[in-house]
Formats: sequence, C-alpha cells, structure tokens
Amino acid sequence: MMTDKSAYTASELLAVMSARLLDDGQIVFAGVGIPLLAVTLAQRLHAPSLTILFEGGVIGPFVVPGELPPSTNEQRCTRKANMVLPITDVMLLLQRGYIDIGFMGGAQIDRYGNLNSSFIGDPDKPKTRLPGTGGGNDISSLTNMIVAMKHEKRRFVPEVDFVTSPGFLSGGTSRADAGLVTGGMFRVVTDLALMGFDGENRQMKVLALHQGVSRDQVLNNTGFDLAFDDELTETEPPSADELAVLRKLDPEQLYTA
Amino acid sequence: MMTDKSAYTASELLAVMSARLLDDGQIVFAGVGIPLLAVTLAQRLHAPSLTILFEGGVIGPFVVPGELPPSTNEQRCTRKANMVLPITDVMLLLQRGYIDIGFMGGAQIDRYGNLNSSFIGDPDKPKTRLPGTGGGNDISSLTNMIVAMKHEKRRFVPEVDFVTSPGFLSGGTSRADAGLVTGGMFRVVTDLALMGFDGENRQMKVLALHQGVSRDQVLNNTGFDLAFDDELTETEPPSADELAVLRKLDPEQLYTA
Amino acid sequence: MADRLQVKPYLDLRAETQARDRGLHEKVMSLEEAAALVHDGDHVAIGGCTMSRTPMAMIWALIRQGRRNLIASRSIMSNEGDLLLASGVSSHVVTSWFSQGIVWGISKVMRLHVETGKARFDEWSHMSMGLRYRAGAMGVPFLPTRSMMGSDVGKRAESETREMTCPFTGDQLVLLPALNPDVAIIHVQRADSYGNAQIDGLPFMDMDIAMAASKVILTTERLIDNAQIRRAPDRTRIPFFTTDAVVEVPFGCAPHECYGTYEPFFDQMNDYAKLVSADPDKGAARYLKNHFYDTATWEDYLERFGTAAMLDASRRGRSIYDD
Amino acid sequence: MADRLQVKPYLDLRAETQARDRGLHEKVMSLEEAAALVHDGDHVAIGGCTMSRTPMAMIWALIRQGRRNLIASRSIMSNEGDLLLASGVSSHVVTSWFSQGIVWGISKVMRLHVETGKARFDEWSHMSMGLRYRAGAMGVPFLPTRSMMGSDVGKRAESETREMTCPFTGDQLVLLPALNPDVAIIHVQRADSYGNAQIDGLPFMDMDIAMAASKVILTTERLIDNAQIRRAPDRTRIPFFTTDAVVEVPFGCAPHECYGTYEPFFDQMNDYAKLVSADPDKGAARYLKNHFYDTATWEDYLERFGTAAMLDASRRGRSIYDD
Repeated sequence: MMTDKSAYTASELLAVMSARLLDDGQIVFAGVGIPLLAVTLAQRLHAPSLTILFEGGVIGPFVVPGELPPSTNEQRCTRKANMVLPITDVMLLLQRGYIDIGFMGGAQIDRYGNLNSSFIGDPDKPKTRLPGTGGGNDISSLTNMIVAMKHEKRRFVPEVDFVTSPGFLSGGTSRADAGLVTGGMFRVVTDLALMGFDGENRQMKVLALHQGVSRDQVLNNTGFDLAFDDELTETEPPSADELAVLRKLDPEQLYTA
Repeated sequence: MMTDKSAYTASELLAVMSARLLDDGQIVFAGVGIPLLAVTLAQRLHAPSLTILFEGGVIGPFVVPGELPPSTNEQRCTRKANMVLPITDVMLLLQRGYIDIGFMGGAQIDRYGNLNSSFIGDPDKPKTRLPGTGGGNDISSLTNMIVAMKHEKRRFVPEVDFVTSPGFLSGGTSRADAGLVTGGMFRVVTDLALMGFDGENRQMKVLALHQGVSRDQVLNNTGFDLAFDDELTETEPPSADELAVLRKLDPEQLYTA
Repeated sequence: MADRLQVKPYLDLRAETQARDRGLHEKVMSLEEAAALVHDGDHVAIGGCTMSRTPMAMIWALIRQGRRNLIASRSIMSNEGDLLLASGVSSHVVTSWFSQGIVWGISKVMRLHVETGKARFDEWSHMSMGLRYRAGAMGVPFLPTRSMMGSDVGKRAESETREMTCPFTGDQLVLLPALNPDVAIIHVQRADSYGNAQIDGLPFMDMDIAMAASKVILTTERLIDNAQIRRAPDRTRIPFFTTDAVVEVPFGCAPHECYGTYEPFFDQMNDYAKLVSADPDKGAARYLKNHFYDTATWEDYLERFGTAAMLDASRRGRSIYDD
Repeated sequence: MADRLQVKPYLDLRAETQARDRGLHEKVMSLEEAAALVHDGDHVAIGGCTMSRTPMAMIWALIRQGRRNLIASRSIMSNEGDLLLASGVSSHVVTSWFSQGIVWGISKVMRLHVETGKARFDEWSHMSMGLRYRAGAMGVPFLPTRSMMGSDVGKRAESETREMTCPFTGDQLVLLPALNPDVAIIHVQRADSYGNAQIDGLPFMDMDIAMAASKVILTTERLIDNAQIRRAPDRTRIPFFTTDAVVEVPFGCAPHECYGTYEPFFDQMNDYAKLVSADPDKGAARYLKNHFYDTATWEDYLERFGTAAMLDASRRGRSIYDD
C-alpha cells in the first residue's frame, strides 16, 4: 500500500495523518477545512460511530461529498444531523465534558502548544489583526486538542505573540494553575511530522516523522528547539484507499489544494 | 347593575374582585383555581391584550370554557398558547422583569403579606406538611403580587409558621434589605374585603369592604390588628355580566363552588 | 447519602463522563433491563412535571425490582412520589411541590411519611430546582439567582446554598449548587434506537436533567427510525450521547398524561385519591399490590385501567391538535 | 460609550422593562420605520452567525439612515461587520471572530479599521459571548465559566471580568458580565404580526439576545397569522412581548443565507471579497454606493444580485429538505 509521495498534496497528508488519530465512538468538535475533512475521513474508514460537532450548533451531521460547508455555521453543516441547538449550548457540552477531542487548524503555535489567531505583533498596535478566537479559546480550554497545520518556521515560534487558544501556557503545571484543570494539547500534525507533548515539562516533541522527512528538515522549519521522542517512529504514508475517500469528499480541492 | 348577594358564591366574589385589579396589556403569572379564573375573566371583559403565563412553561394560552386545567403543567394549559418553553425559562422571565403581576391563592398569610404553604407548626416536627412552594417563592420574590383567599382567622395570622413566599418579611425595608429589591405584595382579595399594604411600615390595611361587610366582621375574621385606610371605600358587587362570563368559564364550578 | 446531593467535584464529573460510552449505537432494551441500570442509593431525577410526562412505566419497574434508598428529585411531584415513598424505594425527595395535584388537596401519603420522620422532603423553589439542574447541565458548580432570599425556604436550604455580593453590581445573590443526578428517567413522545429524543409540547426541565445526569433512561411512546430524527434535527431535544437506554412503552405515563397523546386518566386519579385518603398506609399498599406487584407486564398494568379509559384519555390527548 | 457594555444596574433593567409596551398587539411596520427605533450610540446585538440569518435588510436600512456610533455585538461577524465599519455606522465591535468567512481569508476592511485605530474590536470567546447574552436574558449580572482563563484573550478582557474561587468546590472560575443590548436585530423564517417568531435550523444565540435586549426588531421571510403560531406553540422561539417591530422582508439576509430558504449567494460573496481585497477603503465604499446608497428599496438591492442568483440560492437553500 505504499504511495508515491508526489501523489498527494501536503494538505492531503495532513488530513490522512490526522484522521488516523481518531478512534471510533469519539465525539469530536471540529473546525472546517482540514479538521472537518480528517474527521469525516476517519468516520468513513475506521470510525463509523464517531460523532462530529460544529460550534455553530450541530451534533452528528453527515457531511456530503462535494458539498463541504464554508464555515461551521451554515445549513450545509446540518445535513442529516442528529440535532441542532443554540451555539451557547453546543459550546457548553465542552464544559460539561461530553467531548473527547477538539480539532482545529492553527496560524501560529509555540513550544507549549499555545495557539495565536488574534494578533501578529503588539496587540495594542498590531501589525496584523487576525480574525480572533471564535470557539478556539473555549475548545482548547476545555478538552484535548489536535491541531493540524503547515510546518513553517514563521508558524512554529518560540512564543506566540498572543495566546488565543491556551495550550500548556508556560509548561509544567502552569495550565492547571491558571484554572484549566482539564484538557490540553494532545497532538500537532504537520506535513513533516507528528508531535506530542512531554508529560512533565509539557514541551512539544516529535513522535514520528513522515516518510522521507529528516530530523534536520523538521528542525529547520521550526522556530524553537524541538525534542525527538526516544521511540521516534516513521508514519505510514497515505494509502490509496485513504486518498480515494478523501478526494471523493473534496473533489474540487477546496481544502486540499 | 346591583346583584343580590346570595346570587354568587364566595369564590365567585373573589374571582370577580380580583379580575378588576388587572389592567389591559399586563403580563400575569397565574396559578390555577381562582387566579386563573380571575385572569381569564379580566381578559374576556376589559383586558383583551392581557397575557397569561403558567409556571409549567406557557405563554399566552387561551383558556377554554369548561376545560379548565387541573394544574399549570398539563396540556390543557397550552391551548392556543403563543409559546411553550422549559419551566426554568418561564420562571426566569420573572427575574428578567417581563412580568407585571404574580397571582396566586394562599393557605396562610400574615400582616406583612408573607405566605405559608409549607408547614403548619414547627417545620422540624410539623403538625402538617403542606405541599410546598412550587413557583410561589420565585413569583413573590420577583414581582408584584395579588393573593386571593378566604378571609378566616386561622388563615390571617399575626406571623406565619413558615415564610414560603416572601411578602414584606418583617415590614419596613426588611424585604429590600434581604436582597429582594423588586416586587412585593400589591393586593390581597378576600370574600370580605380588598387589602393593600402601607407604604412605610408595610403592614396590611383594608382599602375597601365588599357590599354589606362591616369593619367588625373583617376584624373578627383576622388574627391580627388590621388598619383601615383613611379613604376606605366599598366595592361594587359582581355584575350580572361578570357572573355570566365567569359561570361560562367554570360551568361545573370546579373552582367556584 | 446526603453526599450525593453535594456539588460533584469537577474532575470526578469529567472522568465519569469520559468513561461513558458516547458513541452512536443501539440502546434499545426492555423496561426490566433499563431499570437494572439504576442502583440502590442513586440520585434519580424524574422527568416531566406533576401529572405530565411522568416516566410511570420506569417507576413501575423500579418499584417491582425493589430498588432501595433512592434520592428522588423532580420539578414537582405528584402521586408517583407517593408510590416511591410507600413502596420503600425512596425516603428522600427533593422538589418544589409535592401532592397529587391541586384539585385533590394535600397528599396524605406524603404527610404520613414526612410528618412521622420516615422520609425527608427537601423543598426548593421551582426556579431553583431548574437552575440547579441547569448548572449541572452546564458543567458549572452553581448558578446565581435573585430568588430564595429572605424567606424560610431560603433559610432552610442555607446549609446547601451560598450568599454572595455581586462583584460587578454589589447586588445580593444566592448561589444555587449544581445537581448532577446519577440517573435521569424521562418519558418522551418519540425516540430513535440511539437515544435521540423528540418532545412535543411542554419540555419542563427534561433537557437539563438529561444533560446533567450521569446516565439517562428514556422511555418513549414510539420508537422511530434515526432517519426521521435526521430529517428534522431542530426538533431533537435530547441527544443520543447522553442516553444509556431506550425503551418503547406505549401509554408509559398512565394514569398521568403524555402531551398530544393522552390526557390524565382522571377517574383513575380520583380512585387513587379516595383510596389513600381513606387510609394512606393501607390504601397505598393496596394500590401498589393491585397495580404494581400483581402486574407482571406493562400491558397487565394498563389492563387494570381498561380499554374505555385508554380510549377516552387518548381522545382527549389528541384533541390538543384539533384547534 | 464604554458604559453601555457595563452590567446594567438591576433596578434600571427592571424599570426599563416595565416601561416597555408588552401587550399583545400589532407591530408590523416598514424597514425604515423599524430602523428609526435604533438610536445613535445604541448597543445593537446582531442575530445569526457569520453568513447565516444575518439581518442584512435591517443593516441596509441603518446604513442608509446614517446611524452613528453604534456598538455592534454578534456571535461571529462576517462582512456585515465590514459594512458597519466602512459606512461609519459603528467603530466598536464585540465578537469572537471577524472576517467574511474562512474560505476568503482575513477581512482587509476589518484590518484597515482596527489596525489604524479607527475601530475597536473587543474579542471574547464564542461561548463567552453566548454566556454574556444568556446572563442578560436571565436577569443575573454574570454567569460563571471555566473558559477564558490562562489565555491572553482572558487577560485582555480582565477589566470587564472577575475571577472567583467557587465557595462550594474551590474551583477557579471566571465571571462573565451580562450583556443587555439596547436593541437586538434578528431575521427569522416566520413571524406573526405580534412578534412571535419561529426559527428553522440553527438558532445561534438569537433567543438569548431577544430576551436580553431592551428592544427587539424582527425581520421575517414571511408574515404568518397568529393562529399558525398558536397551533404549534412549541415551535415559537421568540415571544411577542420582547418584540417591538416586525418587518416582512423576503431574502432579508441576501447575500447571506437563511436556513431552508436560501444558501449564501457565493458568487456575490466572491465578488465582494475581490473588491475589498484589491482596496479595502475604496472597494467597500464602492460596494456601499452600489448596493446600499443607490438602492432606494430592498427590491432594488435584490435586483443588483439578479434573478438567476436568487433562484440558484433558493434552490440550494430548499435542498436541505430534500434528504
């Protein structure tokens, strides 16, 4: 089932690798784009009773191939859903503890898994005002997170300019000390590698490299010291089967170009 | 429009006198029994845009003559209603301030308008355990109250055994001091008289006597000193019209026997 | 046992919830199997209100199975509360009002058990019951309110509430402790086999108790296909992942009502009232024997009411849609 | 102006609410009449979310009437937010996310106004926005949450929130201040002339903002008879007594979507994005001139999109019911 690397895009790689992290029966709070694709892919392949939630207020929809929703708040998100409910109530499911995984993309991440989607530069005089948190802050405050993003030095920074969505804050017990007693970063998936977080100091570390990727390549694309797990492995490349299902979901490559 | 006194029951007198206290356009939180009859009567006579709310979660129903609901929580309460909603949310309308009047019956009342529907005797070793507050505590804590009840010495006591629904507590500013900064007792309607509360000391006082009722008759049926307003008046007896509509509403005298 | 009503530590609540099977799969079972999910000592929240959407069939099964020491909470209790006390299933109720219904006066069964100290009746205001369940549903330890102050209802609950001065406004507030029941038992008009439920008419506190509880048992008038649920997702009131059991039980509230399906069986409610009024102890025992212990199936139970009563209650129930 | 976002003193809130006309009577009026109920400086809460059920027709009317200094709050802002900033109607937004939509990248109009300091963008988490409206709807000064801690989003809002140690559990909590908007503008699928509204599909935060606001303006795809409302009272989402104006406006969200009625006009959204991407200042001005200032009626506005686009959006909108 080996696949030629040039046979898939970086986004497709992200989607497939992320999908493999999800287990059957889980309830996953997903953003649009790669997260939605990955969750749907998992559902179609190995996790048929996995449930998708959207922050617009949707429980357990059936995403229709070729009709991917443009955000988590349009009627396309509700196709064959089991339930729709007010935004506040769907967010409260996170606080109540019904959700297994929050899954989103990231613009900027640091060594402790903190995400920034609010400001580039000084927040009081920003170089760039980004769109903001949306549900990101709530999701990352209240459940376990998977983040899928491109592996670039400008995105993997030592310290984010602004913590929009809390990871492990300044590491160690700082997250729980701040009052966030549950959840936290679980995995970061990029086009180069699969990362987790150290159980003690809570710093990001590489768990597995994608096929053909070297340690140096990862380090050169990361803005901070990144440890490698003692039991570093290599991921299996996307299978023809995984790619086929994925391409059926997004035939126009809206999110996988 | 004078009517022979023997031509109506005490309950009918209560319903008619209470109905007259309601203005068009008001939103009234009503219990079943006399309150419901009185509110419906007002709606049919002089207050067509008055709205009834039931604590079961009903906004603006149309009560069908001869099909009076047995409690505020059955489907009969929802006939032609404008909205039904969860109990907690209909109660919260009181807290938010949308309600003009709360209207209920009473088992026991004291000089400050405190109502007891929980215990006769010592609460820790009660002679009688009554059904309890239901929404009474919330309604009387959060809006202006009308209470309709029979005028009997055992019901009009100096101090209730237990404050289930707060009136003016121990009088003066004690209600606001306890944190209840809005609402309070507005009127008590009995088969003998119409009572209000003094603006300063907050004690109950007679505003008007029903036709043919003497001051002594009221005092003899009241367990505490009851003042009479300087401008004491006499109420007009129920009109034939009022009685006709009322009897159409409750043809089997479920609540007006 | 009082511990079960204290605010559940958040990490315990989260761990319990995470340990639950929340996947999309079939949960249809018998009344008996579902009742076995309730354990002695559990805090059981009962759906509906007074005589409406009372999960009577589940109560029938719990009484028949001889469950003990349940703490029973409900918005308002009617005579299902009598039966829980009289059968010995519960001696601790938490509610805002307890009697069969206003037209029948004060429950003599409740009086007997509470006045003799055999049972404990914790009284909270109606809104407070709702806010306590809602806090539990939201995953917060309390919700603030402007009610339950000044009165003896508030004072009597003082050991369980907290007073607070609002840091924004200086207002006096009462903090109501969250309720996260061990089990919620709820009757609905329609549910699918995964436990997605639709509710017609008055929803009472049912969505909140489902969300707050650690386990949810649904009884339903009709079992419908998941495709029907998915065709109108904005009508779903309880999502499958809160649900642990689904039991199809027609007339599952009898002699109480199920909105749009049947009204209360008034004659039977009158009969019950007369029976326990004459002698609360023996009357309730006789009712329990006739209607609960001596009925091997739910169909036997319904048979006691008779076909004419069922047809009459149904006709009245459906009439809400005649307008 | 910042005062308008502070927690409203309870006695003021009560007095304002009591002074409102809450009787059951007709409130149908024109877009222009309804827009006149909004005053300069008001805090206006906008219903819907991103491109869904945006009350675009009311925004069109407010922009045309040259309203000034509005504080605009919403769950998530799409390009209606651009237009409020670019037209000068608002220079202060309160939301959790602000850009046309993920597929179009970051809003250059928002960036222009916020980065140059012309506009203020208060960022709250999505759940926090919802809980703030809900606190306002419940008549409490705050609601507690376990979110907005540790992060800079929380720190930046610190002057408006309070930290608290739970008196029951010792948990750290954040107290979110209630929002009681001066006006809520909400678009729905159906409403009667009294202002009872039904909402299909995603309800977003609309019930809470209606309940929290001091004034509610409803625009509706269809005006229906009160008898229809009363036939299905369990489908009413906003009760008449909160409502001050009802305006029938077909395609009242265009080019955004209205659940089950029309999907977004994607081509038109693309055109807009291209226009403001090339030059956020002049692009937005041109769009406002063409689609807002030069269209005398809502029908003129719709004409700019064209019949084919309307039919296409409708076909896609209705398709949700094909399943």
